[in-house]
Amino acid sequence: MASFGLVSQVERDFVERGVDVGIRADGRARDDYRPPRVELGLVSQSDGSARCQLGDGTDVLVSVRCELGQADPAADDRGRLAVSVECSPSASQRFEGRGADDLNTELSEAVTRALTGPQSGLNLRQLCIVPGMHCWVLNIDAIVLNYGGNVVDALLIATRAALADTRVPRTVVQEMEDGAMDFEVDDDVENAQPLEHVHNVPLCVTANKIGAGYVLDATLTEELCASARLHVTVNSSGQVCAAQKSGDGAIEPSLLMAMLQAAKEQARRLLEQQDEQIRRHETEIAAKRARGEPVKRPSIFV
Amino acid sequence: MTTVTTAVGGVASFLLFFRAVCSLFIGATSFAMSRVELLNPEGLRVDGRRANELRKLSCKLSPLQHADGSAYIEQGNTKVLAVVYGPRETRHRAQVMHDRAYINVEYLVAPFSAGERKKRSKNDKRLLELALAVKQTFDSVVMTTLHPRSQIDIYLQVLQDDGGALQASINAATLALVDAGVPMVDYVCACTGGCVDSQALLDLNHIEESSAETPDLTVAILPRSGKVTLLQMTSRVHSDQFEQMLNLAMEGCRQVHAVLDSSVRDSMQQLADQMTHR
Amino acid sequence: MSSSAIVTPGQRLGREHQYRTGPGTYVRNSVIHASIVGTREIHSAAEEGELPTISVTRGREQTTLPQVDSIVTGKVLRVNPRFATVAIMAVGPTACRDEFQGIIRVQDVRATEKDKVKIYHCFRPGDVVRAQVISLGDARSYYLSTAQNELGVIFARSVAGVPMIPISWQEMQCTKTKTVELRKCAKPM
Amino acid sequence: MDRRRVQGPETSVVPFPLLDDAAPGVVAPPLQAGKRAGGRRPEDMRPIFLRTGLISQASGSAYIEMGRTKVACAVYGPRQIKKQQGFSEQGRLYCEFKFATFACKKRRNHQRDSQEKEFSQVIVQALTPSIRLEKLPKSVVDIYVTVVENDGTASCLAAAITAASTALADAGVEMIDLVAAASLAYQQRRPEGDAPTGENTREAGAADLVLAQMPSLGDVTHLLHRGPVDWAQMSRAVEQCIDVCAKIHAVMVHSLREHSAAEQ
Repeated sequence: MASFGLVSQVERDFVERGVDVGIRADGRARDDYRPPRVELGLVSQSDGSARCQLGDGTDVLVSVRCELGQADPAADDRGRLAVSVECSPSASQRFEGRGADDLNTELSEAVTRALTGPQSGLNLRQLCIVPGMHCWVLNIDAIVLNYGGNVVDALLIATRAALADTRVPRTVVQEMEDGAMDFEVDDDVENAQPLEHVHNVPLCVTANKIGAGYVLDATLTEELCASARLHVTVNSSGQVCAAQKSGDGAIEPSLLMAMLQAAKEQARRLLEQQDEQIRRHETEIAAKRARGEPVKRPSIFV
Repeated sequence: MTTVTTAVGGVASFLLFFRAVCSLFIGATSFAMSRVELLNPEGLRVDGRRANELRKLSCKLSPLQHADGSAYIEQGNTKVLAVVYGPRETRHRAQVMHDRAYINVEYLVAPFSAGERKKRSKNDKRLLELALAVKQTFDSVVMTTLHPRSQIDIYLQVLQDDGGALQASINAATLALVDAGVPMVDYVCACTGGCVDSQALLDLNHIEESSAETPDLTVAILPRSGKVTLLQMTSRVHSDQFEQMLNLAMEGCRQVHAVLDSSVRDSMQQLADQMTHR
Repeated sequence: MSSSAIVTPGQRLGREHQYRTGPGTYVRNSVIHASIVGTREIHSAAEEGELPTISVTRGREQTTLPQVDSIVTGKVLRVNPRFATVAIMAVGPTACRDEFQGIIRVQDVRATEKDKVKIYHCFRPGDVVRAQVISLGDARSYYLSTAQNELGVIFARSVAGVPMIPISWQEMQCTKTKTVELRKCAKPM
Repeated sequence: MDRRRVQGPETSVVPFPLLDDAAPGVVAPPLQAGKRAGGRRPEDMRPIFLRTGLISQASGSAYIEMGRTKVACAVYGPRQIKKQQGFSEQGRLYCEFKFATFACKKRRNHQRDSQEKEFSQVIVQALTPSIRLEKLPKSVVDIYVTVVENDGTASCLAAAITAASTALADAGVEMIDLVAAASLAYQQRRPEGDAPTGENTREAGAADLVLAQMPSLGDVTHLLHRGPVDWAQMSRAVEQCIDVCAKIHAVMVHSLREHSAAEQ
């Protein structure tokens, strides 16, 4: 990310030689991923939310809100998703004012790419209320509170968790005498429905080419040293949903395949971990509900 | 046909608004649609507080490690993160002041922070005004003359707004400045006050704040000297009640000060413990 | 010329121990490749025991950029007490497609008595100068120097709008009005 | 009524029904077993027409046609970086990718939309590794790509990268290798080379891949893949694209040689 300024040649050499022999500054191996810390349901006024932290660096907060919208004439029996990512200046002074605009667009595009089209895995028909007229629009708003490298991965981890946490309000559709459709939104949160097929939503793993090798889950310094980057989006059935190179370098075909393979394997592990965490979270809440205890939302920082 | 469609649209958007308002205080079950009763005959408010009661206030110092100073405040459902960088070199040459530091405040509101989702541009005039209010508050409190030709950045991120985002921002900024080790003459503690049926209320929530007939007062004081550094009020109120409101709000500021001060002391104690144990 | 002698970028030309690399080529993993489309040329070594030089030359004129040490020709756009701004229009013998901006700073005008130089007594807007690139300069301009006998103003018009002829290394005379104007003149070659 | 614009008639008919496969009255020829529309086998690509130097004002230019995909590209520069972008030891590429307003089924706007901006960035990323930027300090090379006819977005992007690299070579920009790009659509669990529109939108679960490579050196300079596919399918598709890149490279070399020989 050029917006983070420069890295000295000495530092670059240090990182490159480290990668050559399989050592990284924070003691990880090349394929090691910082275990993501994910918390669900932090923002009370959202329909779903999650926060993901990678190591001490990257920290993103994602909220999902359902909003009524006009159906898209091209796909009138489906709802849609709208993604916006904002880098807070709390992460870096460079994000002040309009400084983050380019990066915001780039990150929003990256998340949108994974979540729109058939690869998102979501059942968008569930979001349709009156075909051709009204549908739910899932507004996915992300804030990058701290930028410590590998933000695209963190954004997708948090987004997937937030989607799992999302409850779509129930609607009751009635037909009026003149054939027009009317509907009411059920205000009871207890009746809201979870999204279908959230486990099909893919995750992204980014491999950074540094020197002649690659690393997964790069830190900020490593990202600055990377000549090329490969974002690989994989879903839980092991299918590659999207892949894109970015950065100004070239990748040898053998290394490309190795990077794809490593990213795919890592994505599988991340997906398993996250599915397990979501399941635990849900059973916990269900158990509390069954006992009649209040379900308290965790606080964001305190 | 067209008229029907628009009617449906109107109903839908109204319902959405209603849903949004509802979701703000899920705890409050009895909620009259027609007119909100801000103070019931027993003297309790919509969220069950008494007139002179603050919402639960909790705070945390340095939640973000990388910044020079940061603080997070939760006041009821209002949540604000403040981050301070500096004193550091000024970004733009025009901002250099040869005898003191320049305080730069950026006030950001998360699109999901309020009841209705709204994406605000960074140049939104209302946000700029709030940022200016915070800047002017701290201009007189931070000892800027100690750091000439430099800049202190205060970034405020409102994550959730259930009334009183400005007071929470000022309180969070105070903590973040303390955390960053920026010299100040005193804490700045802010609190809101209002007035319903000639009864002064402390610390307004979103429903009370947005109600048309409640005056809405934000006051920030230096608790030791009792000096007022910020005073903002909208709507109208009789001068007798104004004094009552102001006194209540200033009393609230002192309560806020106690919470902020104890959290600073706790966090410094923790830091000291860590250093001695090492 | 047969088209087989025309090479394209990336094409292997030989190994490093066979040739010395000339313009239009580069070495990667000790293999010489072509870097532009053009004709392959091999020049035999000038001295015994040296490798022949391999280069690729373009049929059409090569696009050129000013480089350090290259001699450029340009027109003075404006002057101020610290430097003269020059629009570089040709690098060596080749004309540039787009103009590049360069400056001749007051300390780079001549080699001696640098402290006595007054820009306005050396260059005026509209003069054509020959100069050498001494540095890539800053984001805006290349830094040029005229601190050699062969460098300096090569064409100038007098106040009357008539071409002038150099009469000394720092004076030029108008052919019509015979007035003498000050310039840092280039030595005729 | 808006008097500033010429109003078209309210209804219209296709002028040449035979040009449009989907027009009523035209029956698409039945597909032979294992063949695609146009009688191609899955791995076959469409014939390529590539010519350089068609835009005389530009430093270099190229025009490419692959079936109905038609892309023109012009390169200007290197010129000095004008804006206050700071000093840079290395040169930069700047690209503007634009669909002509009439290139697609739906009319495009004159302003570049987000897809066109993204493709511009992709082209820069795909070509940057091939350029010897250290030879172009403080300079920028401008690449303008116009899609005259769009017959599959993925194949347009691939054609644009190929054309842009040819145009850069034509402009005499020093580069370490040409860049050839191939596109491919996955269909019925089998990758098919060089996909036009009809083929990659037929299925809802359609997926496509664009791969750019420096064929002489072997390095991959860009990879853009969308849509869910299995790992085995994807790795086979990558290999197939690399094969196709070698074929496209031969065409690029041929056209550059011919143009260069004609000049001498």
